[in-house]
Amino acid sequence: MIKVLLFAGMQERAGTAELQLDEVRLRISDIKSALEKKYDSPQMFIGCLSAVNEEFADDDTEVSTGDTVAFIPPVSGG
Amino acid sequence: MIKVLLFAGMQERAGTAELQLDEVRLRISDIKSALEKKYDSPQMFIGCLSAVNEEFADDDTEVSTGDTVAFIPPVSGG
Amino acid sequence: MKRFEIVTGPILVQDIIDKVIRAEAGAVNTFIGTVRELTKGKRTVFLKYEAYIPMAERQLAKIGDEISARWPGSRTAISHRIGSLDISDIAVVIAVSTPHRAEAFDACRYAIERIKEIVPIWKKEHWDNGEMWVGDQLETAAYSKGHPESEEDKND
Amino acid sequence: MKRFEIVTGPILVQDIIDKVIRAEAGAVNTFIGTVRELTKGKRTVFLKYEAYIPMAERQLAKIGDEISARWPGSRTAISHRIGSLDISDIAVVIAVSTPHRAEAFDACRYAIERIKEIVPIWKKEHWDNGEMWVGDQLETAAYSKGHPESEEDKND
Repeated sequence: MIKVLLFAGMQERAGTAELQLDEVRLRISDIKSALEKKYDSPQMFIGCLSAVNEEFADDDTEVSTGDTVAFIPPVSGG
Repeated sequence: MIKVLLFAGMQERAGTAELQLDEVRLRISDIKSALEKKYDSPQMFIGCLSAVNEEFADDDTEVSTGDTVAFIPPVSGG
Repeated sequence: MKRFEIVTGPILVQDIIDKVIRAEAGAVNTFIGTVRELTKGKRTVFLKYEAYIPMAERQLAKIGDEISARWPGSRTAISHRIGSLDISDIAVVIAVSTPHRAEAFDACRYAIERIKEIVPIWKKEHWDNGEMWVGDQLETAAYSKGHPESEEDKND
Repeated sequence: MKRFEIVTGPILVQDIIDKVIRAEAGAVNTFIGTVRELTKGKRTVFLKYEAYIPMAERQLAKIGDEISARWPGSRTAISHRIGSLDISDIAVVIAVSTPHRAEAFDACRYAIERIKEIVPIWKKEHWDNGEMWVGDQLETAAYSKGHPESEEDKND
């Protein structure tokens, strides 16, 4: 199982902060495609970064059971 | 009477923080010459600024009875 | 004493400064980000900050490491508050101590710019007539009930 | 509330910040000058600051006016301590609030540079083996019991 975290506007639009994916191994790009379909929102990851286990990662990064993927919309701290 | 204030190393070398000059009217440059003679220290005003009544002034500035002249050695606040 | 923290309550500036003052340092620069009432004439009622807390603290510490590498002899502490903040409340405090003053300014400036780039914290502005996640205007012209403004105006 | 002050006791940073925080400001930059123990390997035991107090306060206020003119919408407060200071004691605190962050850094930096130019305050360093008025090395090779160093090293 792979955990997916959503934040800020993305979280509000999805209506959830956390998703569980049953797959054992996935690339970040696969997760994005799946969520774009699930939420019928083809642009939902524009401007958005990805992190795996609290470190930034790119679309080709593979994740597997036990990993936590977070999608990071444009940050606005400070 | 004109009041003259000395600070920092200049004050220590002169052995006083304040002098009273009996003259009614003087230029800053006159005061400098008088003090250089008094303390036998021809270089005592090198790098030193002057102020009259708490505002910077130049050597040509005339002061008169009631004025306060301050000699400001290189500052080192902060 | 945690030098890089996401907190949920008020930040005391002195506490952050105390984390970086040392005998070797002659200068401390502090940046304090507060909630501004007006941005281009639009009145903020309150703000809400959200963070991906463990990663945000890790990224703040990473900024500290970057600063130590770039400005040897410096020490950095950063606290960022999340939750609801009112006008003039402190959202972030950065303190950097260095032996000499020029680096303190440069390093602290670097820290705030990096926070705005790599730390997963999000700000939602609440106005009388709407609300918006700052930086999120891309997809949300319809979502935002208020007026989107340029990125530059909002995010500082 | 006096925004430009020469004081003889400890300075509380928060007090200075409180003088400049306002609803219109989103950023406060603070510079804190502390007594550094080592300057080029030379160990300071304590420092003594002296000021021409009324003129110094007037000059600090002038720096505040210059900042207001250059960075509209800013507010500045400066307190400088005089008397004997120990290692890590705070000698000066500058706080500048501005609507946006870039000007807060620039204005605060400007303030500390101007203090070092136009404010009649003098620092005397005391070492184990001597003492010297900083900036006074011109006439005092004989007077100084310690090693004069370059102006740049000492005065920051």
